[in-house]
Amino acid sequence: MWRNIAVIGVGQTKHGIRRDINAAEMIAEAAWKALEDAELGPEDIDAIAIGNMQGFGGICQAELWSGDLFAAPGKPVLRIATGGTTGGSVAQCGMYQVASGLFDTVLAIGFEKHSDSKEPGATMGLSHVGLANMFHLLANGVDVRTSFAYGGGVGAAAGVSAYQACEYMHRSGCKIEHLDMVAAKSRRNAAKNKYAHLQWPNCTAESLAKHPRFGEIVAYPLRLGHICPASDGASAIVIASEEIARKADRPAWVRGLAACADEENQQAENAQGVSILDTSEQMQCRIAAMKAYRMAGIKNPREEIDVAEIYQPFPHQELMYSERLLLFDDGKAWIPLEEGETEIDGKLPIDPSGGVLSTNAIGSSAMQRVAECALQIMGKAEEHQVPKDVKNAVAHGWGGSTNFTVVTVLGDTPRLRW
Amino acid sequence: MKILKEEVIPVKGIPVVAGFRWSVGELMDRFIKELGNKKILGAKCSKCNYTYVPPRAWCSKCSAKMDANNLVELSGRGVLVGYTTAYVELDGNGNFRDLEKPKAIGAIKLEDADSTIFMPLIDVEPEKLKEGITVKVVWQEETKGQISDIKGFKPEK
Amino acid sequence: MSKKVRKETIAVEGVWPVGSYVYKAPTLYQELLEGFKQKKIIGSLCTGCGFVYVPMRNICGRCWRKIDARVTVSDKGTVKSFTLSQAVKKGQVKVLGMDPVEMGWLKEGERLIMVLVNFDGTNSKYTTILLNAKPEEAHIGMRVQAVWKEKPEGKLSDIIGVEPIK
Amino acid sequence: MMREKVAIIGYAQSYHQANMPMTREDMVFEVAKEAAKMAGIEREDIDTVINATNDYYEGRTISELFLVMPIGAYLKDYTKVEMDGANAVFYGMLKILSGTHDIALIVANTQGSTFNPHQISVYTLDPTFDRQIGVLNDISAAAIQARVYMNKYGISEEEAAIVSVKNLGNAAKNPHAHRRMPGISLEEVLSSKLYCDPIRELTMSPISDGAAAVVLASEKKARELSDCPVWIKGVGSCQDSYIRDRKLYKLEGLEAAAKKAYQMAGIKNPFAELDAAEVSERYAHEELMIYEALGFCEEGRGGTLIDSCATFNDGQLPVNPSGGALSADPITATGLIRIVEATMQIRGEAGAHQIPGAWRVLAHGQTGICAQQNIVFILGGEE
Repeated sequence: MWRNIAVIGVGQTKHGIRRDINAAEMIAEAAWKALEDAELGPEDIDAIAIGNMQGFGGICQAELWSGDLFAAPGKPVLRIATGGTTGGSVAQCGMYQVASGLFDTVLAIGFEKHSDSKEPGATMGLSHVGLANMFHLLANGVDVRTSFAYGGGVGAAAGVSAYQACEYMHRSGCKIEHLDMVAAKSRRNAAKNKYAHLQWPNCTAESLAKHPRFGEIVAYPLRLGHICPASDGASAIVIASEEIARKADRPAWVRGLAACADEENQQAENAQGVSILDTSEQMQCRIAAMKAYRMAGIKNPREEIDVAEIYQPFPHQELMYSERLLLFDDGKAWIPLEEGETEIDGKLPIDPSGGVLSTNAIGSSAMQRVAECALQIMGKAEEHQVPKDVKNAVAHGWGGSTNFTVVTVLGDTPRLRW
Repeated sequence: MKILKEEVIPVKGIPVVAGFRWSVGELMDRFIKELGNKKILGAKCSKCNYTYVPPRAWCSKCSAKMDANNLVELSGRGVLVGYTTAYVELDGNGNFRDLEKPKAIGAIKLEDADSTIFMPLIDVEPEKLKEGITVKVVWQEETKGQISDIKGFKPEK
Repeated sequence: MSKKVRKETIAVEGVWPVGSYVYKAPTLYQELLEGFKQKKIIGSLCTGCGFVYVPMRNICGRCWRKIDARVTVSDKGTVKSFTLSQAVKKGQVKVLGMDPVEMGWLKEGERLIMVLVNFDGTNSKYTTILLNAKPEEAHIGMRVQAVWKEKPEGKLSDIIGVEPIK
Repeated sequence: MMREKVAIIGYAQSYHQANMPMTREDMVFEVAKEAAKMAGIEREDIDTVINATNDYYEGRTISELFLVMPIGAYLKDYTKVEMDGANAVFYGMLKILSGTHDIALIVANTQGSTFNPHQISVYTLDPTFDRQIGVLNDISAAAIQARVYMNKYGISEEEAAIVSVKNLGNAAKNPHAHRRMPGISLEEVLSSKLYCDPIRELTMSPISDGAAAVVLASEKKARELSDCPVWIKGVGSCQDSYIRDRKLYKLEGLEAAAKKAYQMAGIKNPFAELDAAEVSERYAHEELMIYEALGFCEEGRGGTLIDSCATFNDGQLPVNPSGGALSADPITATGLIRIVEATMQIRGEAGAHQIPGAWRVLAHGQTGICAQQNIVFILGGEE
């Protein structure tokens, strides 16, 4: 990357069930908050990157309708969508827009409004990922009972994740109790984040496991309390070139960014076979992490990364991805978890915002990871600000059937060019 | 082994639909409810005076925020700025359906408003449509505070 | 977690007819099901990397080439991953608007063991259910073999599931 | 200004047709592979892969999920642009200009046979109002736009129909086109089935299956790999207001996009300086509006320009020698096909529809009802 860029403004709406505003107003709310945070007006924005998963909200290319509410007319707009990674991909699109030199200030927005869907918990949007495959299987005489197995009992990404949790536990030797600990930590942290959806102050692993409803195992080894909610919300960041960012108080500099895709994790188009036998391997995440760290000049991520925001709609993924992001040894992330190292005040805080486990507005989720990292660096995370000087933060996102990864490294100083 | 090639099998779905219920937001909420009182509301930007129908929360021309204070009542009369006659319509499942009786659609600028709305034109002969004629709203016999309260627009005699 | 009273505005409705789409599928499953008639599992072999896919795949992205060779593989394999379905009561959950208990797909309180099986001689995984085993017996690495319907008729349901090799 | 130059070094497009006997996977595999082969690269050389599809057209949420392998994106930097394919080229260009990537593979695909794209156009409307009213879709909106435009400037239905005659006639020479009609007459166009007055079957684009791919490269790589790189001289993109709040008789968004592209490419008089143009006209009258917005003629003179035959293949500025979107419209691929066609013209590889000496060609892509989002590329050969 030939020029330095930085995140200079962050905006988020309150995430949760938002039946009080429409999708366009929700997007605009985040966009204007980000602009206000960056102390810029709409005329200062050169381009816009936006994205969501349109099947969930029932609006195709929502920026065509909603763009008018956040000053999109007259500006180049790029719509990016890559599944769960959408927010991260949109953020990276904004970063490339500035890095290219064609634009100096870019607004990047991710959003999702799940409650606009009639079916509860985004089930239709999720099952729609594999609906064509399911039709194909039905046409070829699949037994209905067997067909449940394709969705892992819960469907699509959640189904893949149930199998993945099982594989990860086998690989690492971690137990359901560790998943409880991750989920409880996330709910606890979320209680300190005013934008988060599921907040449960002082939640403990025991109280979650023994809860009559949340403690129930819905798809082994996942409990109901281990599964992310379907939230409504939008988040936005403003990215600017070095000259503009220098004027900001404490911008979050983009030091490294990478994306990577692997083979589909459970089945291919029309239910063809795939050869990823261990979905907890996550080769694409290792590659993306290595690329991003190399770009950021980070040689020893364990020492140099101060805080990580990991996309973890299911608790094993926080452990698994923290390993794949080279923050812990393969299969050993549950040890620092037990020791409390990943708490807000720990040695390496992971998801101090509560993460995706507590708030999942799909198009916004991976964007929030970047936004939260920026807030930690800017020192504006308020109640969930980690109590140390944050020099480098890593934001992660996964999408597809856990086969897309985006990794963004932000820092308190610009990237050194060589 | 015999290899079958370059043949595809069409896979038809089972009849499922994804349903949606979009929350409309505060201003549209007011707009839709007022339709029950046979009133059409617009939102007038206090900075640039552009008036939106239906109302919206931010002005696209000058980016000013708008709220309930910006709502203005419009007369229900307007000028036809464009029109077409549809001979074919979509049935909602992606099929074209020939219309027995063609439908007229108008692009209408309401009095004191700047937005153009696209509405069915009723009680008109397509040949007699002309730009610039005055049209006025036709309400359903019973208005319930929903979008379908507006039956359409017809030319003012 | 406490329930808060939420501000709500009215909602307007609409649908997306996802069932009205017509997709295109390759003829690969026809070949697989031809084999099923003889209780044989046929996979596709990429001659570039030697990977065998079951169900067949027509493009190998690793080598970025079409796959056209076919091999017959064993119907014995290893469980690579598993999960258990929720024990449901009548009226508790809906799948595409239908109640699985009411439709007779699941017995009340039953927990299906859903497995990903790597058949010997393949590099891919086959999604199916584990029969003749208790949920607590399921584990990764378990040796299993396919349970065939007595008279296969060239349908995916010819493999009812897999069962542990005793 | 651009810090570096970006070139197109390979391209491919499918044989667009109404119902392609090929799965989506095979279709993208073939175009991606062919484009890479033409560029003389292997999968290992590709740095980033960008796909342009739309979940609604494909009928799959995360429509690119299953395309990772066929498209050659295995363990590559990968993303999807959910707009017209020309925007994916724009994104690929941004990545190369950033200095982080050298070679980008762009693939766009849509199979219109999966589901009627006109039905999907309804889903882009304001769900709280226009979608509830139920009269608007892309055809009726275009019909209203056509009426407004034609009445304002006194343009006749015949003048708009000449666009169809020109483009469908041109398509007869293009083996990749879907709707090829040699010797088509004005009467044939004007007597085709009426959808929404004045939009007829032959004055609107067909529903096609199709895909296209291009390989982009940085200047250094392009010179290394290609004898005849086609350079991106200028690009401009712009989103217009929602249909309720914009002028219907003129494409202001396209005008703004074109202005940026011309400025970047140093073009002052597009009509004189361009050798050909490939535009995405979903409706015949739209091409006339595009002429005006691109500055080929003055506002309101689109009809006069087509009457003068200046945009026919033997005219001063041939527009859509390939037949344009009226001849094949696989939605998200359409803009990318325009870029592919422009590249073919510059490289002199367009065969029967080659414009002799085409050295500077414009390509245009659009997204949304009544061309709400527009992107303009100026491509050129070595100066």
